Amino acid sequence: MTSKITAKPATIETTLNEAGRLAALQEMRRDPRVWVLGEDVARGGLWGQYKGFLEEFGPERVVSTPISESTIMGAGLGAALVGTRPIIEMRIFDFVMCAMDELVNQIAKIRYMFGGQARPAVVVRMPHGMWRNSAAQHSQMLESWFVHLPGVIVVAPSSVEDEAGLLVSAIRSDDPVLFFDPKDLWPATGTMTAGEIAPIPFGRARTLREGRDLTIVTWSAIVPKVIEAGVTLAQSGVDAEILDLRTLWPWDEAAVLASVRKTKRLLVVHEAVEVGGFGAEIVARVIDQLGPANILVAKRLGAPRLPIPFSPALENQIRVTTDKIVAAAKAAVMG
Amino acid sequence: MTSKITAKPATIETTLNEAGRLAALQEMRRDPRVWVLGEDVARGGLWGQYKGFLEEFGPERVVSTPISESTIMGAGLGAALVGTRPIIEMRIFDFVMCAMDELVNQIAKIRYMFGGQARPAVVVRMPHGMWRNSAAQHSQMLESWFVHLPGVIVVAPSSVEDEAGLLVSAIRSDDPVLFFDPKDLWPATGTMTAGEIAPIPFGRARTLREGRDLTIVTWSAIVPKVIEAGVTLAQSGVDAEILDLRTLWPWDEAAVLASVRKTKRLLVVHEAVEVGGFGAEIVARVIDQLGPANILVAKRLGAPRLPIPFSPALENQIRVTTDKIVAAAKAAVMG
Amino acid sequence: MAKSARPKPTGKPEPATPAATGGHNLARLHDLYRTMVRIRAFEEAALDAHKAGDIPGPLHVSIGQEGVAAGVCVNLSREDRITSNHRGHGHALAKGAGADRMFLELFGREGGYCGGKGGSMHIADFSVGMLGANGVVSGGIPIAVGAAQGLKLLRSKAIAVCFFGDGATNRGPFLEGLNWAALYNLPVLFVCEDNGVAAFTATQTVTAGPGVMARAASLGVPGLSIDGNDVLAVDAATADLLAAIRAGGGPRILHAKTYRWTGHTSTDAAAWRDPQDVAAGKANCPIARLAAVLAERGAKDLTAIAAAATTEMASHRAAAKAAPWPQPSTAFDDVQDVGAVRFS
Amino acid sequence: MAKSARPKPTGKPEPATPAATGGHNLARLHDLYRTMVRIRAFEEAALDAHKAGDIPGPLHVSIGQEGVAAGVCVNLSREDRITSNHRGHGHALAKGAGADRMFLELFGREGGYCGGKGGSMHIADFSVGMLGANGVVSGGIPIAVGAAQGLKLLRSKAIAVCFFGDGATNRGPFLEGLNWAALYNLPVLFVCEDNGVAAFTATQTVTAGPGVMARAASLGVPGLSIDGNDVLAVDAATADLLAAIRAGGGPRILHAKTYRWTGHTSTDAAAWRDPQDVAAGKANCPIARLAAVLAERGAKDLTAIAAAATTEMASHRAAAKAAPWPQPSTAFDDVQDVGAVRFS
Ligand SMILES: Cc1ncc(C[n+]2csc(CCOP(=O)(O)OP(=O)(O)O)c2C)c(N)n1
Ligand SMILES: Cc1ncc(C[n+]2csc(CCOP(=O)(O)OP(=O)(O)O)c2C)c(N)n1
Ligand SMILES: [Mg+2]
Ligand SMILES: [Mg+2]
Repeated sequence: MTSKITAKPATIETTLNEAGRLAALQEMRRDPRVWVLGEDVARGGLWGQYKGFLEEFGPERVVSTPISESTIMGAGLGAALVGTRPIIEMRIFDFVMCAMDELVNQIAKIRYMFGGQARPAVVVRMPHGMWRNSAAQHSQMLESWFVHLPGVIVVAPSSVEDEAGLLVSAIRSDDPVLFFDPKDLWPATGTMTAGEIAPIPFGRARTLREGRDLTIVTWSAIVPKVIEAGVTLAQSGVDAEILDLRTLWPWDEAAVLASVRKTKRLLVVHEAVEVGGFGAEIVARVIDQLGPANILVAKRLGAPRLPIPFSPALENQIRVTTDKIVAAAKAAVMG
Repeated sequence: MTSKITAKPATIETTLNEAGRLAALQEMRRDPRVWVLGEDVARGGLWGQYKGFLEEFGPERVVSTPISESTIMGAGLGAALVGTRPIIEMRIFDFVMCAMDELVNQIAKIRYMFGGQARPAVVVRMPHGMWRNSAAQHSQMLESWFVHLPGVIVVAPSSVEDEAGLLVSAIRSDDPVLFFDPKDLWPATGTMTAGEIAPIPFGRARTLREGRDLTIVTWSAIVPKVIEAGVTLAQSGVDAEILDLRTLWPWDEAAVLASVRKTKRLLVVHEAVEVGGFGAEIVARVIDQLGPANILVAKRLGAPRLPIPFSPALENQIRVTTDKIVAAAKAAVMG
Repeated sequence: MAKSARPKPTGKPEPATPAATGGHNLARLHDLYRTMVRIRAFEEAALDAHKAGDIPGPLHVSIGQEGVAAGVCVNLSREDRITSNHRGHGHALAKGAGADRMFLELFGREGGYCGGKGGSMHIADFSVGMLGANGVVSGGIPIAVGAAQGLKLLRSKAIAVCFFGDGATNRGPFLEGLNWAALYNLPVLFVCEDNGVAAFTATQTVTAGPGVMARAASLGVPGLSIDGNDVLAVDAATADLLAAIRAGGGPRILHAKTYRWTGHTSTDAAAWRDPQDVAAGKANCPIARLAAVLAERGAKDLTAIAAAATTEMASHRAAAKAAPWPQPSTAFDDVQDVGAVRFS
Repeated sequence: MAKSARPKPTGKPEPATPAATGGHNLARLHDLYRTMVRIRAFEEAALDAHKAGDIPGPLHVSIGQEGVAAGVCVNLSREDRITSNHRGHGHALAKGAGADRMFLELFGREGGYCGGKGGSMHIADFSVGMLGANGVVSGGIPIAVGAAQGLKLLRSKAIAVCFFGDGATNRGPFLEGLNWAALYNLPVLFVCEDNGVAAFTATQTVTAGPGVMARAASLGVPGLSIDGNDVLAVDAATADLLAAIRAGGGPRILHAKTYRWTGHTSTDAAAWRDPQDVAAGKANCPIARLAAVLAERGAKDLTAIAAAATTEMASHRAAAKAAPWPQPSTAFDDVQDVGAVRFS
């Protein structure tokens, strides 16, 4: 979908996919050191996120690569070390597993290991999450892993505006940024400011709804469902405050603490497996900072510890749904 | 060190490394389908864990491989699918990053994806942890990642007896087992029962010390320091209960809950980075199950979110030490 | 539910004569023909069902490539193992998997090969030695190599065959797996199904050097490069290579040049391809080519065989559509024995 | 702290004449000699310091392999980049890194190249184009390839050189990296330092096929295979290959056969090796061989050069031992700008 100017001149309505495209486009126009490499990017990328880039920037800055994930990641790093600023497009997050040495042992550690000499200014884009029955090898969410990995920034937007503004920040960042595009939300629409896309700073949550009864902390592709649940909850008299973290490292601990101080109830909702997910860190940190005595409930809602099944009948069963969010929130408020 | 029979005929005193060697030896003698593959294993392995195996079992069952981590992992899986039971020796955990597709996308998911047809009965041995100033690429602890990964069992022993008994269980398991040998403890000594090594079931914690004042939950290479801290704490009047989880998935939630119900204070101590570590899951789960109202303190002590530095002066600075454990436990009891 | 007509596993494969394809006995030619038209009919029905919205998720069909699956697998016994890739329906059918259970799996229904957990990209039938499709490019290479190593350790006579595309030759596992197989002298046949494209990119635009056979040779794996749309050439070359492998000669590679009629996935129109190339590719249909050979040898039943295949697949498709969804609770089965969770 | 004698970066490298090594001018022979004896002296001092307990962690020295580092790097300018592996001291020294700061790093002291965070396996000096050693076998391959791609994009005249061992040719990144470099016609020289062993295993026992040059050729990367203990041959071959690369001819590979005198790490006695092989390897010392050439050409100062190197390294070693430890708080520096933590 091409972006179209709406009545209000200051904003445009567009898709999340297009928002990302516009952000990358703007940055590649601004800075000739920025380039993109990955499979099929010269044809616009698997998702069309780079449509028209080849025509504008040529094959040296829009590099369609072989199916060589280790080298896509590692070459991106090498190119950063000589002063370019690569956008490393990984197509689908699961394939990053083919490039983990380059990401975990090299990109994340190289600045530290070399005492600050290296600046791996790369953005690694890794569209992730459950998506139209793609089964276990094309649907994983492992964003919590990278919060545990020193040396990287972890970004997981859920809205048109955040996709654009956070991608601009990611491309301008001198730190390596792991950018989890929410692939199920590519076609989701929303508005963003027209004209120059301003960078959105990392580590600031967005309050999607203010409320007094409980704090729901969430991020990435599940956010629209949480918003929906918020409306349903309001109808049954539960006034939820909803925070979209937007970045998981750094994360907006202050905003979460402030909200939980007010509501005394915390529910973390994420699409990933609950066990060992980032929800655990949030709960542990909130308990640590506020003390158990100052909290009534601290719960998580995530997927059960299962690979993602293919069949709609099974996928729906294990997905976090709006109903489950509503139920968990109600239980938290009763508890 | 060779094991030597001690005065008590029923036990032997030996090293953790030798305990692992004896366990693998016993199982390879018992079951001809068991074999081992990895770099240098025909020469006894990097750590001597397979000393004498080549001589006894020959080069078909003790396979020294090229430096091809992806294939070490993936070939192990393939061989399991036709009914053999490979021990996949990964040398040092960090190199597993070169084999993550095979581990994460294949081994962990294959049984589920294929509706139960595949039984990936592999043991992946991955000696991990900080170890004599080996810096960022040879010291990582990412065991919490795999708790978040459906389809695998996660084992992290800390004692001679557990290394042996849990390795026997791992080799006999039809599930894939990720076995984190605590490499800094290879030379640590301890006693184990002489003769046949009995399997130790997964998911049972070992109580290393009973106490009333707080519950310390821990595992892997840090355990001896926690034990030491327990003694120091006792001297200053703090009576700590210490649980060594031994396996992280499944983990002994019942034992932890029972202990925290008694002490009302929880401190999780691990060598890995605190942020996003398995300590977060334990805290979140305990809070979830017991309710914040029934707990006075729930804290974690892990490493700061940094790659591991090389210099002793820096490594010591970021390590979890006995002193830090004592201080954290005291703070928890005061708090 | 219609019963699936599985090709009989050819226990002791009859060696084919490479030069004189006329030397093939008529029954074998018919076998090859039937396998190819069944694959074609399966893929066409699947494509149609996907368009109709009955098959969820991505679908990769192998229309135009049937000669490779058929010509290779006719040489295998049930005990031999294969691994496949994301475009694996043909491999599974040729190895003897049931089209009925495959359709159920594609539809995500109860009774499918993976109980609905896998779908198109993860079809497996261990009972006929089909060790699974794979959603990761090159994913099947180390698995096949390991299977061969395990079979050798168990003193089995069976061998392993590894199907992958041209795109897979640019990933590391290709080097590692071939070196490994040659090193341990493993009974494995690598089959590179070279349709010239990898997703939306022409493979030659991302591949340096003289090609897959040179790469394989440099890793100690010899083999044959053939026209993959000539199923008799595939059959003959496979027979030769397998004879060497079964005689303990170590791994071999078969490079089969072929053509994919459709886009990468069922929703990809592949509009970027040169229409002339597409036309030429389609004109070189492996089924039509074998039909010509058979017609020359007097076969009269080809239309009937093709019609039977179409009918068979239509009935499997209908059965799948009518089949129940898997019980939701089965989502919790088959994760692991110890440490499994049960909640939702 | 003693000042380190860095070899002057040879801005416009003088082309060597491959055939007639006598064609080398005497100054260049001296340069090569000095570099080699400095590496030897560095490694011996480091080995001794490790035995004395002053260097913590694992230590991999390159005694016997000096000819490769010296012969390659004499052809590089400061702007050219190199990546290295776990056995990288020689590469760093030859590229112009300071032995003083290297010793400080090995000892884990303040002022070391990585502020004590890296140690032996992670020495880097970006100011002279040394992009770092690597603790992961093959880890430097994609980095070098990417550096070359970045340099090309920036229209720099600099090139990249990638040092790795024979063991690295069995990992996937070798295939991926060479294909990639050839594909994009990148200015990168791959240098395979082939000492015949990988850790505790003879490489030929885990490597199939005709060898590294055939693998490279199959990926579109031509090159030269030479005696790595003949530093003049290394110099000449490198000059030839770099001329082709700098002329826009794309990547090249240099295969240098050499010998490692010691075990894998400083604590490995390598007792499994055939004593005759070891003796033969040591007899074929690259330093002694160049010394013979120089002596023939009338050079009289070789002992003095060697003695100076020993003295220099002894003084760096002593300075490192006397140097302060890094401030503990620096452990928290240089993780990342945003989201950095500060506590302990
Ligand atoms: C490691 C990995 N990278 C990328 C993909 C996405 N992908 C799926 S199929 C494909 C192209 C494969 O080409 P080829 O191997 O030639 O098979 P073909 O589709 O032509 O049959 C790609 C890039 C993937 N599945 N796995
Ligand atoms: C991916 C990976 N696997 C294994 C190791 C352990 N290791 C370190 S050096 C080495 C041998 C390398 O041999 P080679 O590349 O020939 O270099 P050499 O030591 O002979 O100089 C091994 C196996 C490692 N560092 N990285
Ligand atoms: Mg293809
Ligand atoms: Mg070597």
